[in-house]
Parts: sequence; structure tokens; C-alpha cells
Amino acid sequence: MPIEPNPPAPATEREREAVDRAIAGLGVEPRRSDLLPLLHALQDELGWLPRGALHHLADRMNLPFPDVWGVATFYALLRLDPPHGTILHVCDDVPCRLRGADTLVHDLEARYGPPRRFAGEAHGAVRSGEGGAASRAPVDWETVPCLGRCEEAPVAVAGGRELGRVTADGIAAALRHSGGDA
Amino acid sequence: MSIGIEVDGRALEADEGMTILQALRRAGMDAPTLCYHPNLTPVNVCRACVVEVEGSRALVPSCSRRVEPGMRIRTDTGRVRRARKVVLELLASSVDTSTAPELAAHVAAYQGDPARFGSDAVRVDEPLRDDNDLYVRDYAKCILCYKCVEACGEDAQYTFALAVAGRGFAARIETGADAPLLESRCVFCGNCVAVCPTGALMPLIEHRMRQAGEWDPSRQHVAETICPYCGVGCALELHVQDNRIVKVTSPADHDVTRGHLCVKGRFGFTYVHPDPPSR
Amino acid sequence: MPEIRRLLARAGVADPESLEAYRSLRGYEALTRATERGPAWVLSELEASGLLGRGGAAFPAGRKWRAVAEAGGRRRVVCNADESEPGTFKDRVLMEEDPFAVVEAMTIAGLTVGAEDGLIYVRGEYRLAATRLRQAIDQAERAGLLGADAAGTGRAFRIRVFRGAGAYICGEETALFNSVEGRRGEPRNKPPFPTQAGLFGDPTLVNNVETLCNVPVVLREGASGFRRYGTERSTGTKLWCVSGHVERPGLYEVPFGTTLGELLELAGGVWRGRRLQAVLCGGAAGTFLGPDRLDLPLTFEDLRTAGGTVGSGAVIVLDETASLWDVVLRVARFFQEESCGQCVPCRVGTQRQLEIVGRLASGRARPEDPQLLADIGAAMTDASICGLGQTAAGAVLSALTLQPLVPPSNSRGKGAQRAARGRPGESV
Amino acid sequence: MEHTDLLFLWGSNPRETHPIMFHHMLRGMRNGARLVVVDPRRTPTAQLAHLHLPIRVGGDIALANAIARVIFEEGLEHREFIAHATEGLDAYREAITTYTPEFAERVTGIEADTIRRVARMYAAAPRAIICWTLGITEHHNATDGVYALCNLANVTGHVGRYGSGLDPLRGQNNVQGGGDMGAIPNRLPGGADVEDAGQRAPFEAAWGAALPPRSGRHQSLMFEGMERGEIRAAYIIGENPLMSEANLHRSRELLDGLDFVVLQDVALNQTAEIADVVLPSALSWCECDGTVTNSERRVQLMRKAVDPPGEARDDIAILQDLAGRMGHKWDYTGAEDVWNEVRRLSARHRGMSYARLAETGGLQWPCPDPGHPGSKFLHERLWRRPIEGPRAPLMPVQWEPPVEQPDDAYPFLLTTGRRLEFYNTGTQSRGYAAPRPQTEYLCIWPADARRLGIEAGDLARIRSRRGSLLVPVRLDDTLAPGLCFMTLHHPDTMPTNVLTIDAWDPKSGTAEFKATAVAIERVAARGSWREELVGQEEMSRAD
Repeated sequence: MPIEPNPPAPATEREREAVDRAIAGLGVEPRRSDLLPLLHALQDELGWLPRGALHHLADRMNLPFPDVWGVATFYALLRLDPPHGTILHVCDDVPCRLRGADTLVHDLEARYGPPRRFAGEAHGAVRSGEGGAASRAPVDWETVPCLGRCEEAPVAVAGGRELGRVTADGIAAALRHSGGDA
Repeated sequence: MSIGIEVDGRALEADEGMTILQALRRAGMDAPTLCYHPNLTPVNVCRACVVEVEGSRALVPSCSRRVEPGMRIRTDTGRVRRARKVVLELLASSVDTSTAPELAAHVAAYQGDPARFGSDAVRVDEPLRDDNDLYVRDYAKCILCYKCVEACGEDAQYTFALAVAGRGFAARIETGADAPLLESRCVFCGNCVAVCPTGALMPLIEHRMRQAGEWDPSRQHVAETICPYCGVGCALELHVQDNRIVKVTSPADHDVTRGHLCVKGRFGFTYVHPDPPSR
Repeated sequence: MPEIRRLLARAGVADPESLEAYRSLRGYEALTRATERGPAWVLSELEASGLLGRGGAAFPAGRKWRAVAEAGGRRRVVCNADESEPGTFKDRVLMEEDPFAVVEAMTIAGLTVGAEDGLIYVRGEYRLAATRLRQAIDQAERAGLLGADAAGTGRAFRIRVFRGAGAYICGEETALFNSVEGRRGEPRNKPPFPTQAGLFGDPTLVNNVETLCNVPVVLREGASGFRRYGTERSTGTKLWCVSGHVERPGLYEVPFGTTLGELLELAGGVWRGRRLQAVLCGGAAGTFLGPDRLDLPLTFEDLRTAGGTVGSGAVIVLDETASLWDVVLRVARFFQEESCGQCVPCRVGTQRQLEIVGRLASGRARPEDPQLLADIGAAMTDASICGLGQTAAGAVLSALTLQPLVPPSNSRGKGAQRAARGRPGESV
Repeated sequence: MEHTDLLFLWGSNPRETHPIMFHHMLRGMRNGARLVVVDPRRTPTAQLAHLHLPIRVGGDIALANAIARVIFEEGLEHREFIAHATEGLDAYREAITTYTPEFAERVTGIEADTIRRVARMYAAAPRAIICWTLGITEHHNATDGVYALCNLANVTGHVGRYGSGLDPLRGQNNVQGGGDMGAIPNRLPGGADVEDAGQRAPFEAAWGAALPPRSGRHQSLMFEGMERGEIRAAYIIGENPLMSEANLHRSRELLDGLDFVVLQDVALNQTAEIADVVLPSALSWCECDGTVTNSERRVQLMRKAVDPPGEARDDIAILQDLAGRMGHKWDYTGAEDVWNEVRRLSARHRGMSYARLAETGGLQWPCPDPGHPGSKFLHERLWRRPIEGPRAPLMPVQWEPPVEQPDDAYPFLLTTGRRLEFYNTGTQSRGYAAPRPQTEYLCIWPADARRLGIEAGDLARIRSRRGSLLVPVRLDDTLAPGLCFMTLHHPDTMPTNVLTIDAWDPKSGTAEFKATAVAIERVAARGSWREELVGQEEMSRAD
């Protein structure tokens, strides 16, 4: 019987609570200008931005879902699918390249498979690992534009830790430290 | 209030609040436009209508910049021509222009050669979204003029079923998480279809007829009439081919509709030709 | 010419988490003077100082402040701390090492232009900077320097920290406004300018971190004291972020007018005793300067004459072994990835530019490619909505004028092709 | 609409029922207008309102009178306009004295303070427009409801000026035109009064016939006439009364009992089943030429685009032939010829030639001469000094509840309306690939459903004192406790009007479609019932 509209991806209890808690944290009714801070808060708690959470957030903020989605897909730091391992950002921008980032990226590819790309660039709308290796690897890594620490190039951020003058071995050590089994 | 401006060395009078484009058109001049629509807020993203304004470092979009007293404008300098030509070439090199006569005409007018970027130039590569019975979305033809977003949103419908997602060359029009239209907020007014300049949004009937090679504008005539549904009195243009209504539009300059219709007015005509063809 | 540590006076010296430490090193002297002498004095000192914006556009700071001060209605102050220009890290250092200076300068700005709301838009990746700023704001609030009665003036001024989320374009001020307002960070059309209609439609003063940090210096030293360093038209000192193939990459503060060669010497010169191939000056939105430019005084006016730009203050050094086209390719990819996608010349232009640079970098160039780059560059520069598109071709076109020391070769082809691909899953 | 300060929508959901009219309202809102919506349901329109008053069904007159009372109590009335242009103030003020906001709160469920707030908003707005639709007129006291709204406009002076006024949003593309052309019992084309010999005379002269000097019957009276045997035959043009009349069982009985029924229509609708003769007519909007008049009195041209199928013919041709068979030689050459006769006889249409209508895209009456630009709004005369014509009467009206109230046997209230994609009994909208399925369902308040043990997708029985239906259920949190909702759009599978009550307004003849007491019970769980079950259920009359 086709009269019920297809419900959008429903939020899990945990996602719903995360949204409600983030909004409660504002102390006031959410306004549109709270959107980016709320997306940050959700990602900090859930590790990424599940569809259901975004739908619930849109409802709570009285915003059209496509608008929320449009914003979420605009920003490279916002993740629209779950990380499959410890998150590693490796700068391969000009100053880091000049200081060996190209070799570093090459080494990391050999260890962890190809990097994933930011959702905003991909027509498929969802960030995706490019190969089977990437989806199985315990490290979810991507190359990123300049991180603004060029005096210590090459640099990376592994599991939230900023690493300067870094090597593939150094990254592996840092990942072990932050729980990634590398 | 009247304002004196100068265009290509010629003194013109414009009204306060007018855009440069409006002033040009009133004086019988023009600039190519794609994202501009008289009933939508100018978003000035296609940049095909740029002109030179004395004192401005960059070229300015004539569709949105308002005239100012004493403004000196040039519409036909080498800079303007080069910018327009390249912009049109860039667009035409990135999408399927087979149902975009306006764009093709502009490219031709500026002697553009979209092929010169090489056969490996990346194009917008999107599958046809044929997910409902009223209209299709072929984003491989989309030039991201934002008109559909505007018509769906604040400029007409307030439905907000569409927004731009992603960014850069991968920016695209979306229902949110690429939901099929029937799962989106869409109310199927088709006002996005009406403002689409490239045929990326197309009524299903027209799409099917084109696929079957049956769509033939040379065999079509347009009859103006009034919508048979509610009491608003929306002006309709019935596109008729072989004694069948094949498409419904509304004139953009009609006071009642400004080109917009609702789902019934735009799509609710098929009872006229029930198949089999007897009532 | 020696290093002058005026903006960096406290960096690495004072505890950045201590208001007391800040105060002990002349912190909040400028605010005190500003509140004693009033907004008119602040504006005239600022104008007399000749301080130009350090965010890239080099607009006179005093004129901007006055425009907002004279605007009606509710006004706002925004600190643009979305530093994302490749090779640039000066604002991060200032925020991490001297956050109170940013807060003090914002407070002066708010009280001078009549704003009650201040906002610092910090690049999403700069977590430590955001934390330090929040701490500084908290302490300043507790000390009565911010709040309903800011610094005892009877006027309210508050600051909040807003985190970006990974978009270079949000360093463009109108894109920044949209981002704060909960929209996609797409730039707006100008006019209206931010001083007329900015954040939430209110007249808004937007200054870069380094620009703001100069303000307390101006007010402490007086306009003439400030002008002790620099040239007639480029006043004061400048922070340069030197990176790449130098012995000591880092942040250097020197007076305007210091030559490029002198700056490189401060950074220990080209590393490993190698020859200089080129400098990418101003970041990805900057231009390449060849080794023949070492005598160029680093000022707004001299760089402009040389076809370059101060830009963000990034100086990225390439030695003789570097592959110039590999670097250009990364710059082209940067713009392709960071274009917001709103206007055609930038959205498609950055993609085409990347493809063509990819051909050049992998030795597959076609004869018409330089002309294509010139045409695309002209269209992006002339017809894009915002500064991103308008500068996206600068480095590429300037590279065409250089003589690469390492010829492009197919040996780099695979990497170059991958870099040029831009998007995954493309069918080409 | 676009240049007003307050849009006051009363019993109207234009976002679904008049979408393009709503565009103009939205434009007004973008220009700064506030939107206030009075509707028992939180309709899509109400969801965009600055203020939504979720009124209890049928409380409208109480609300309007209370608003008026607040306006007077707080001295917000437009004294000058009242003195200059209205009459009957004392009786009116007397009539509304008992309508305190607190009393209205008990009747309508809307808080007294909200009523006060709305009164202030409306009275203080420099320009304000009240629009209403069937939420006012489909009640047994419809005309009183309209008077109550007119009174508000008259005591605040929100009438007769650009950006202010009263607007009944017409539900069909030619409701206005039909009335203007005399297709109502008491008027001749152009609004001439049937019972006024002076106004009748020009028509009698033009047509060479004496016209009946008395008003005719409206539709509800016709059915009463059938009931009493006074009417034995019906000639029905472009209607589907079997499905569109309230209390379907009764209308079927009455139509069935007639000696002779002619149906002239574009489709074999349900009424055709009981007709003795069906005359196939062409679609007026695309198979013939002609005019229609929209909600803003704009006369517009319709043009033939395609040939009608089979033996279908233009209504004019059918009627002309019929006249010929009856011995009258009508010789209209076509729609324009008929129209020119209208122009000769109706002053308000005189300036509207086909040529001008084509050129302008429509003209609003009155348009008395070929140079007249048409009239954007009416009643400007009320502001002239001295006033032109009669004063506007303030009409004392009293609130009465709907005829049926929920009780123990029928504890819910069913209200009917339209959905965006569909239209009336579906003759036109049935045939297209509408995005929503072409089936009817019952919307009920989620908490009510829970209490009844009903879940979304279950099959329920809905019963009134007149009939019973089996219908799938959908939960709808835009309703209110005790309120449920259906449409008439799919009568072939769901003849909703077997439920509705045929209580009607004596002044307009419109039935109270908006309030029917019903009982609801669960019949089968989602997935466990078959499509064929859905629809009308034979029942032994409950009482």
C-alpha cells in the first residue's frame, strides 16, 4: 500500500540524542547561524555526519534538508560517511611537497592503500575509498591542502595529533599511539 | 528618477534602481545571459553578461549591477569579448548542450570553440535521473545557473526541495543526499523545469518523445489559454503537436503567473488525450 | 636588514594563556589609550599610520574603520582568521602565541567603530589557535575588558570564536559571512561592500589577524612611531612565512622594503648550498619570482610593479632541483579543489587549467596550451565573482614566463596525471 | 497581495489549493507583509505563517466577533471610515458585546491573548487583506461567516484601497465568471437583479422574451424541490452532483427518482450512470474558444488548441442546436459573438473586446469602455467625499456551532478539503501521473490513532449517520485532537460524500462539508487487507 511517504533515512536513537543534546547546548532556539557549530558538535560526538542525524537536525532547525546537505557537502572537514579507521590527514601542498611530502604520500599509499577524497569534489556526493585496500585499512587517510605549519614541513595530523617533519614511520608510530593498529 | 549613464560612448537615460542589463535592453542593446531570468533574483553566476565599468578592476555582471549616475560602461571591448567567449566555451565544453539552443547560439555568436580544450576535457558526468512520471533530471546538461533552486525556493515556490551540494567542478543541484524526487520535498510544480535554460530538467513526455525521435517543434503550434483548475486564472501556453498537447508552459511576462504554474496546471492535462483515444 | 620583533614581541616569550603575562609586556596599553582618547583619535592615528590590510587586498585599514564607524545602525567586527593560503602560517602563530593581542585589537576595533558584536572566524584546522583565543576571551571577560561594560567604557563588546570547517574560500570576506550565517561559503556580489552590508546584513569591519595585531602597535607607538619602519607607502613591519628549500623555514618579521634576498638570508639561504630556481611569493594566489628578483624590495608597491603581490606573506622557495611544473600542478589542483563552484569562469576555468597544467607537467603539452592558459586566466581574472577566481591563474601564468631548470618529463607522468585528475571516478 | 502589510487567511490553504495566488502572497511577505492563518489544520500554508490560529471547526464567527470587540474596546477602530461609509454600527456593537476574548477562547480553542494580539495586528496594519475560501463558505451559516469578516474590514477601513480588502479565493477557474454571467438564481449577466423590472428590461428587449420575475433555486433548493416532487427533470452541464453533493445516499436517491436527466459533460462521470441522455461536450479551455473570469474579476481568453474527440462539441453549439429544436433560432457565430452580446448588456464588461483581452492578457471588471484599464480593486467609492452609492452595512451575526457535534456515538469530526495534486471529484485530475497515488486515505491525529489502536497503513471504518467507508489510515500531526480529514478527489474508489451532512446555508445553498461527526474503528492491520476492500460499505442505516 503506497500511501505512506517513504520516510527519509531515520535517525538512530543515538543520533537523535546527539542532535538534541547539541541543540540543548546552545541554550536557545537554534538559528540558521548555529548550523556550522552544530555540525561540528555532531561530528565531534559521532565521528561523522549520518544522514539520519542531518535529517533530524534539519527538522529541529526548521531548515530544508537539501540546504543542510548543501552546507555539509561544502566543507572538507565534515564527513558524510563513517571513518573506517583512525583519521589521518597528510599535507601534500607546495611547501610540504618541497620537503618530501610526495615521497611520504607514496609510502603511505603502499601501506594503507590510496587516500580518499573530499566529498565536495566527488559527483557521487559521498566520500569514498578508491580501492578495496582503503576500505579495509585501519587507517582512513587523505591528502589535504596546506595545514599552515609549513615551517615544520612535511606535516600530518594523525588521530588529532599534529605531526611536523614527519615520516611514514613516524606516522605509523603516532597511529599506534592513538589506537590505530598500523 | 532618471539617471544619465554612458554606454560605448553613447549617452543613455536609465531609471534609478535599474540594472545595467535592463538599461541596455531598453536602449535596444543587449548582453548574452544564461542564469538571468526576469522573474528571479539575479545570481550573476554565469558571467556571460559581463561589461566593463570605468573604475572597476574586474568586469561586472550587467544583470545584477545597478546603474549609478555618470557610470561609464563599455560592452564591446576586447576584454569583454574575450571574457564572454571563454566563459561560453568553458560552459559548452563541460556539459551536453544538445538541448540548450540559447547557449549554443551565444557560443556561435562569439565564435567560440569549446573543442579547443582538448578531447580529454572533463565533462559533467551524471546519469539521467528518471525517477518519477512527470519530469526527468539530466544533470549532464546542467550549467548550474541556480535558476531551479531560486524558483523552487525564495523566488517563487518556497518549497526548497533543491539546493546546490558539493563544490567546485563537482558542485551540483541536489534534493539532499541525492534522494529520488518522490522522497524529496518536491511538489512537482515544474517551475524548475520552466526556468531551466538547457533542458537538463525536462517534462517526461518531451523526454520520451525526443528519445523516440518524435519531438518536432516544426510541427508544433502554441495556443494561449487559461488553466482549467482553480480560480486563480493562470495563463497557459499549450504546445500542440499533431492535435495533441505535448507540453504546457506559462508566459514569463503574464501578471498572474510570471511563468510559474502548479503541478495540475503544468502536468494535469493528460486527461485531454486519454489512451486509448476515446473518452 | 635585521629582524624586528614588534608583532612577534611576545611570541615564544610570554605565556599565551596568561593575561598577566600579556599585560606585563605592554599588553592592553593600546586599549587604555584608545579609551582615554576616544574613537576620533584612534581613527586619525590609524589613518595617519598608513596601515594597509595584510589579508591580501592591501586596503587602507583606517579608511575601512572610518566607513564602518560612520555607518548607521548595528555594526559588527569580524577578525578573518581563516588563514588557508598555502605556505602561510603567520596568523596561526599570532593566535597561538599572542592571542590577547588579537582580543585587544578586536576590542579597540569594536569600541572605535561602535560595534557590540565581534567574531573571530578561525580556520577549522586551527584547533589550538581557537582554544587559545577562547581562553583569552574568557580571561578578558573576567577582567572586565569584554562584556556589557567593556574596559570600563560603559559600552558593550563581546567576542565569539567561530570555527570554519575546511574551505579556503571562506577567507573571502563575503563567503565568510555566508559561512557564519549557516549557508554554503559562496562569495556574495560586491557591491554592497561589507562596510555597507556585511555579516547578517549589518555594516561590518573585517580585518585579517595580522592587520589587527598592528593596531595596538600603531596606538602605542603613535602613527609616526609606527612609520619608523617601512616605506612611505608600505608602512611598518611585515610577517613573512618562509618555507620550502631554505635552511631555516619559519616566520620572519622585517620592515617593508627588506629585499627578497635579505629575507632569504635571514632564513639561512637556499638549503644545501643549492642555487635558487624561483620563489612563489604570496601563496597559491601569488606569483613566481625568478632568481633575478633577489634585489626586489618587498613592499606593496614594488611587488605590484614587478607583477607580483604581497598576498598572504608566503614565500615558498624552490631550489634548482625542484620540478617547477610539479609545483604549478599542485597550485592548479589547489584552486580546482577550493573553487566554491558558484561562477562559471572559476568553476570550469580552474578545472581546465588543472587539465592543461597536467599536460605541461607530464611533458604532453600541446602547442596551443599556453594560449589556452592565457585565455582561461584572462576570463577567470576578469569575470570571476571573487578574489579566488580572480587570482587563480596568477601563479600558473607567471610560471610560463620562467625557465624551468628541471624539464617536465614522463617519468613524473603517473603522479602528475593523478594530481591532474581532480576528481575520482571520472570517466575520462 | 504583494503590496500589503498583513495577509489574513481565513479557512484558506492557498499553498495547496491556489498555489500561484500564494506566490503573490509570498512576494508580499518578502516585501514585509505578515501572514496570519486561521485554520483548524496546520496546513502547508499555516506552516509558513507568522501566526497560525488553530481554530476549532466552525468557530469562525465567534473569533471574528471577538476580534471586533477587542478593536472597539481598545479604540482601534477606524472611526472616520465607520462614520463616513458604514451603517448599522449600534446594532453591530450590541451584537458583539458578549464576544469577549475569553468566551471566544472557549468556543475556538484559541487563547484570548492571541485573539487580542491578532485584533491589534489587523487594526494597526496600514494595509491588510482578508482572504477566505471554503473554510468559511462550506458551513451551514456560510453567509454569516462572510459577513463577520466583512465587518472586520469595515470597522478598520481595510477596504476599498490598494493593498487592502476582502478576497474570496475562487475554487474553480470560472466560479466568478459563471456568477457574472447570470448562472446564479438571482442575477442576470453583469450582476443585474432578476427581481428588479428596470434591470430586467434591457435583457427582455435584447432577447425578445419575458424573463421570470423571481429568483430561481440554488442547488440545495433544487434538491429540496426534487424531494417534494416539484422538480422532475434535470439538465446538468459540467457537474458531477452525484459525487460532489453532500450526503451522497440522499442525492443519489433524488437524482435517481427524476423522470429525466440530461448530462452534458466532457467525461462520463459518475452522474452519467443515472443520466437518460449524455451529450458529450468539448473541453472549454483547450477544445473551444471562450472566456473565464478569475478570483480577481479578471476576464481572460481561452483558445482552442486541439480538436475535440469523437462527437464532442462546444457547449455553445449544443445549446444553440437545442434552442433550435425548441423553435428558437439562435445564430451566434461563436464564442466571441456571445461575448459581444454580454458586452452590450453588461456595463461592467463593455470595454472588454476580444482584441483587448488578447492584448492585455485579461482585464478586471468593471471596465466600462474601450479606453478603461480595468479595475484593480473595488469599493473605492466608500472613501469618496461625499460617498458614492449606498453605505456598507455592518451586519450583526451570531455564532452557532456546526449542526453536527461529536458525541459518544460519533466522537470525531471529519472535515473535508483539497490536496495539491488533485481537484474536486477528479474528472480532470484523475487522468494524470500525479506524484501522489490516486487513492484516498483518512488522516487522523496520531494520539487519536493510538487510542483506537490504529497504525499508519491500517484499514479503518469511518461511519457517519449517513454512510460508512473502509479507508486506509495515515497519521497526520497537522490536524488536532478529534479532527480527521479526507478529500472528495477519488470518488470512484472512495465516495467521501456518503458521510457528509446535507445541512446547508439558507442564503448561499452551500452544504456544511467542513463538519461531519464520525466514528472510526480499526478493521485490518497494514499489509493484511486487499485493495478491493477499500471504499463504500453497505450499511444498515445507523439511525
